[in-house]
Amino acid sequence: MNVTLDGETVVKLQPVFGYLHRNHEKIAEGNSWLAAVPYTDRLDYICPLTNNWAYTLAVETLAGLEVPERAEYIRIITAELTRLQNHVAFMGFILADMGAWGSALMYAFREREKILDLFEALTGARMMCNYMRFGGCRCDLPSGWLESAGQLVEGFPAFLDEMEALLTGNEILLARLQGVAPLTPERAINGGLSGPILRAAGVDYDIRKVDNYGLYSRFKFRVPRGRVGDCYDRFMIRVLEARESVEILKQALVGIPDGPVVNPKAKQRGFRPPAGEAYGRIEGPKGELGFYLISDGSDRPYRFRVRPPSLINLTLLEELCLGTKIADVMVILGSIDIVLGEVDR
Amino acid sequence: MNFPGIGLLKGFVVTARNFLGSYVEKDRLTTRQYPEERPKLPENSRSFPFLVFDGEDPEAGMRCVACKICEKECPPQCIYIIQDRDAAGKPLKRPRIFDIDISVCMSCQICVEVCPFESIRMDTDYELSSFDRFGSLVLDKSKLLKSNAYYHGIHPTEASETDARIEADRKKKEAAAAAKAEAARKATAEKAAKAAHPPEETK
Amino acid sequence: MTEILEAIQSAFPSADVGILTNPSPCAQHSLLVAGKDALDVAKFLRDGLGYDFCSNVSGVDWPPKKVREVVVRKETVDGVESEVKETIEREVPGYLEVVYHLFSIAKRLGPVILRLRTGNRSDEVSLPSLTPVWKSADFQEREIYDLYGIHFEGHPDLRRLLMWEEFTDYPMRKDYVAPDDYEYEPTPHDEILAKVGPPKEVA
Amino acid sequence: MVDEALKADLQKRGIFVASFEDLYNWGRKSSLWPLQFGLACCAIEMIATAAARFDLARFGAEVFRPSPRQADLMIIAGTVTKKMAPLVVRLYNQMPEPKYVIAMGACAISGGPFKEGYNVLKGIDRYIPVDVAIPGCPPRPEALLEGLVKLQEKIQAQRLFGPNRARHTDTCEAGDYPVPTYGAHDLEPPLNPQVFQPAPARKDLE
Repeated sequence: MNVTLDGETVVKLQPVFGYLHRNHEKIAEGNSWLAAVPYTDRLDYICPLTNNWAYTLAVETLAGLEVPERAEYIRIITAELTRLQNHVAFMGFILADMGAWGSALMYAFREREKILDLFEALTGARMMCNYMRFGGCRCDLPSGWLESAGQLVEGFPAFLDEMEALLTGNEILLARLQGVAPLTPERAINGGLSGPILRAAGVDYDIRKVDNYGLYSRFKFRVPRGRVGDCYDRFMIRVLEARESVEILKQALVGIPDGPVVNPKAKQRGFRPPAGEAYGRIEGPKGELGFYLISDGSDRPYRFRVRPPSLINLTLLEELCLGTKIADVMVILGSIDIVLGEVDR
Repeated sequence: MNFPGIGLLKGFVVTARNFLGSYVEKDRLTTRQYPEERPKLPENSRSFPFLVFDGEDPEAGMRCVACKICEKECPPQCIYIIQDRDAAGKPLKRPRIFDIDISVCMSCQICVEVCPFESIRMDTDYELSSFDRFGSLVLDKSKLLKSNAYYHGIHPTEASETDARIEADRKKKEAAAAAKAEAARKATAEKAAKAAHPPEETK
Repeated sequence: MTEILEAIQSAFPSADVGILTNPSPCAQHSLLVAGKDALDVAKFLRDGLGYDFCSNVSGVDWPPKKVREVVVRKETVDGVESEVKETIEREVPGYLEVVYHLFSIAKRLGPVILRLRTGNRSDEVSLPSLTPVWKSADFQEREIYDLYGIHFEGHPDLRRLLMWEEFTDYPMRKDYVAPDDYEYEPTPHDEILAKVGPPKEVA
Repeated sequence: MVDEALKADLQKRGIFVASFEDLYNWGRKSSLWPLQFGLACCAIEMIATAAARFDLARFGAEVFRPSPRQADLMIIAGTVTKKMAPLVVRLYNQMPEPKYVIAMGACAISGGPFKEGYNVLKGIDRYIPVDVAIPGCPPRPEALLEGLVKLQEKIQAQRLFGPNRARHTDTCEAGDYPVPTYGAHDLEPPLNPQVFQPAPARKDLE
C-alpha cells in the first residue's frame, strides 16, 4: 500500500497487490475438476467451507446436479459455523489493527478453536477442510457431532454478549470507529462492494435471500443493515450477523433430515460436466463469493475464475481513506475484513 | 448518555472475570500443555497419507497394486510410483518405488478417496518437522507402510468399515469364483456326459 | 434475455449486439457486444435497466484452433441432385474475451452476462474500459490486463495488478510457458522425468 | 569439563553445574523472538499457536517483534511468491545474528500445493538457509510447537568455540545473502547456489 500523506492526512493511497498471488486460477485450469476443491480451501483461508460450497455450487449449476436434502442442511450448518468463526476472528483482528493486540484476539481465538474442533471432527482438518463434493458432501456427520454443535451454538450468544460487553461500549473503540469513513449506498453499489460492508452502507442485499441458494428459503432470519456505513456500522453488522447465524444454526440443527449426503449420480473422479459455462455465487462471510466456470466438456476446467470479495471490496479503499488520518487507514482496512489469500489468489 | 468510562469499566470486568474464572472454570482455562499433554485427535483427523498392509509382512501384505490412480489424481503431484517387475520384465502388481513427498503434500485426502484398493489412508501423526528438507520429508515405501492394526488404532470406525467392505468384496469374488467353478464343473460334466452318451444322430 | 436485447436494440438501433447461447443446463446466456458500442450499452444497462452492480469481470483466452466441421453440400452430378458430406478443417482465429457479470441490486435481477471480444491475440487487444460505468471493474480490469494482456482504453490507472512491473508475459494465456525451475524436485514428474530421461525400466 | 555422569549425580543432590556454553545456549533457546510476519494460511495457524489454547509463551517465544532488527527467529508461515521473495530475503538480511529460520508448511518448504504456479517460489531454501522444516498444510499448532522445540534442541547443541562452532560465531562469514531482483520472466537469479542444496541424485530409479 503506497500512501501519500499531507501531514497526517491521506491524500493518495494506492494498494499494491500480488504478494500472495499463488496462481490459483492457472493451477485449477491445469488440474481435474475434483482437484480444484482443496485449492478453494486456500483462497479465503479463514473460511474454507464457504469456499468449497461456492465452487461446488457453481459446478452443480454447470452440470445441473441435484443435492440431497441432508447435504444441503450440512452445508448450511457448516457455512454458518464458518461465518461465525470468521466474524469472531474479525472482531479480534480489527482490535489488533487498532493496537489492542491481546484480550480481544485471545478471546476470539478461544472461541474459534471450539468451532475448529467441530470442523476437525467432521472433516479431518482444522482449516483446510476439503469437505464438499459435487452433488453433496464427502462424508456423513460423525456420531455425536450434532450434539456438540448444538452445545456450541447454545453457548455462543453468551460469548457474543461477553465480547460486546468488552468491546461495543468501550469509549476508545467508539472514538476510533464512529464516524470514520462513512459510505453511501450508491457508492457502495457502484464500487461493487458486497457482503457485510454493503449492508453496513444500508443496502438490503443478502444473496442468501436473493438467490435462495441451498435451502435458505426455509430458514427464518433477518438481514441487519447499517445506517451510516462507517467503521462502527461495519463492526456492529458482524456482531448482528453472528447472532442471526446462531438463529439459523438453531433451526438447522433441529430440522436436519436423514438421508444420503451425496447425490449417487454424481461422479467425483473423472468428473466431466457438459460443455458450457456457469456463474455460481454464495453469500460468503466476506461478501459475494462467485465462481465463473467454463467447461469444454473435458476433465479439467477451461476457465476457472474466482470472484474474490476481498479484492473487490478494496476497490473503494482509496476513496474511503482520502482525507482521513494515517492511523485510521489500518482501522478502515481492518473494517473491510480482507484475507490476502483471496485478494491475490 | 452513558457515564463516561463505563464502557471501559465493563471491559475490565470481563477481563477480570476471565482471569479469575480461569481458576475455577475449566472452560476458561484453555491452554493445553502440549508436549506433555497430547491432544485427543478426533477420529476423522488427518495429516499425511500412508499405505496399509495386511498381516505381518509389509511387502507381502501390501494392498497397493501400483495402479497409479492416486499419482494421477493427486492435486499437487506429490506421489511418485514405479511399478515392480519380475526378473523377466513382466510388470507385477505392486510398486517398487512408492514415494510421497510430504513437503509438498497438502493433506487433501483425494488419494484416499480415489484409491479403489483401500490401500492408501490418512495418518494422524503430525510431529514430522526436520532439519533436512530432502532427507526425511520424502517418505519412501518402508516409512509409508503401516499395518492394518495401526490403522485400526487411529481410525477405528473407518478401518472396520473398510475391513467389512474388503471382506464383502472377497466373499463376492469367492462366490463368483465358486459359481464360475461350479458352472465350469457342470459344463465339463455335461460334456463328459455328452461324450459318454453321444446323441443318436451323429452315429 | 431477449427482452434485454430488444430494449438495447430499440435504444441503439445501430449497435452490434447479439445473444450467445450457453448449452449448459443452467442456461445463462450472454450478450455479445462489439467493442465500439460497449460503453453505450453498459451505460444503458446501468441507467436504463437498473443493472447497477457489476459483480465479476473475467478474462478468457481462446487461442486459435482447428475445427473439424462436417458440411453438407448439395451436388448435382449428371442431373441427379445428391447430398455430399464433407469434413472441412477450418482455422478459427484466436481472440481474447472479457466477461462481465451484472446484477441489479434494486430489482434483484441477474445475472446478465456481457461479453466483449478483441480482434486477435497479438495487436488488436484493446477494448473500452467499463470502469467509468462500474467502479468495481477497476481492479478486475487491471488484473485482466496483467494476466491476459487486454488493453483497456479509458481505464484510469492501467498498471499490472498482481505481477511486478518488470514482468513481460501474460501468464494466464493458454500458451504461456512458466519458467522452468523444477529441476531439483525430489519426486520427479512427467516433464521433469522427460528432462532427466526416463528411468530405465520404463520401456 | 565435567563429565555427564558426574553432572547428573550432582544434579540429584541439588547442585547444578553447567558449562558457559550450555548456559548461554539455554538463555538463547528460551527467549527466541520471532518476527511478526505472516504470509498466508499458515500465518493464521501461527496466530492460533500464539493464542490461548496453544500458548507459544510457554516456550519463551511469544514476543513477536514487528521489526526484523529485534528478532532472531523468522517463521516463514505460508507461500513465498516470487514477488515476495526479495522482501523476505531483505528482512532476513536485516535480522541480527544469531538468526534462525523455520519454514512452516508445505509452501514455504517447497512451494507445496502451489508449486506449479508461475509466481510461486519453489521453496524459500533457494535463497536463505532453513533450519527447521515443518511439513503440513497447514501444520497443526502442535506441529509448530514441536518444530520450535526441535529448533531449541539444535540451538542447545550448537558449539560456540572449536572447529564445529555455529555459523554465527564465525565473524568471517557474512550473515546476509544476495537479494534477487525482478526479471522479465522470473526472479534473477532463480536460486542462490551458495545456499541451495539440491536433492541428492536418486539411485533407486535405475
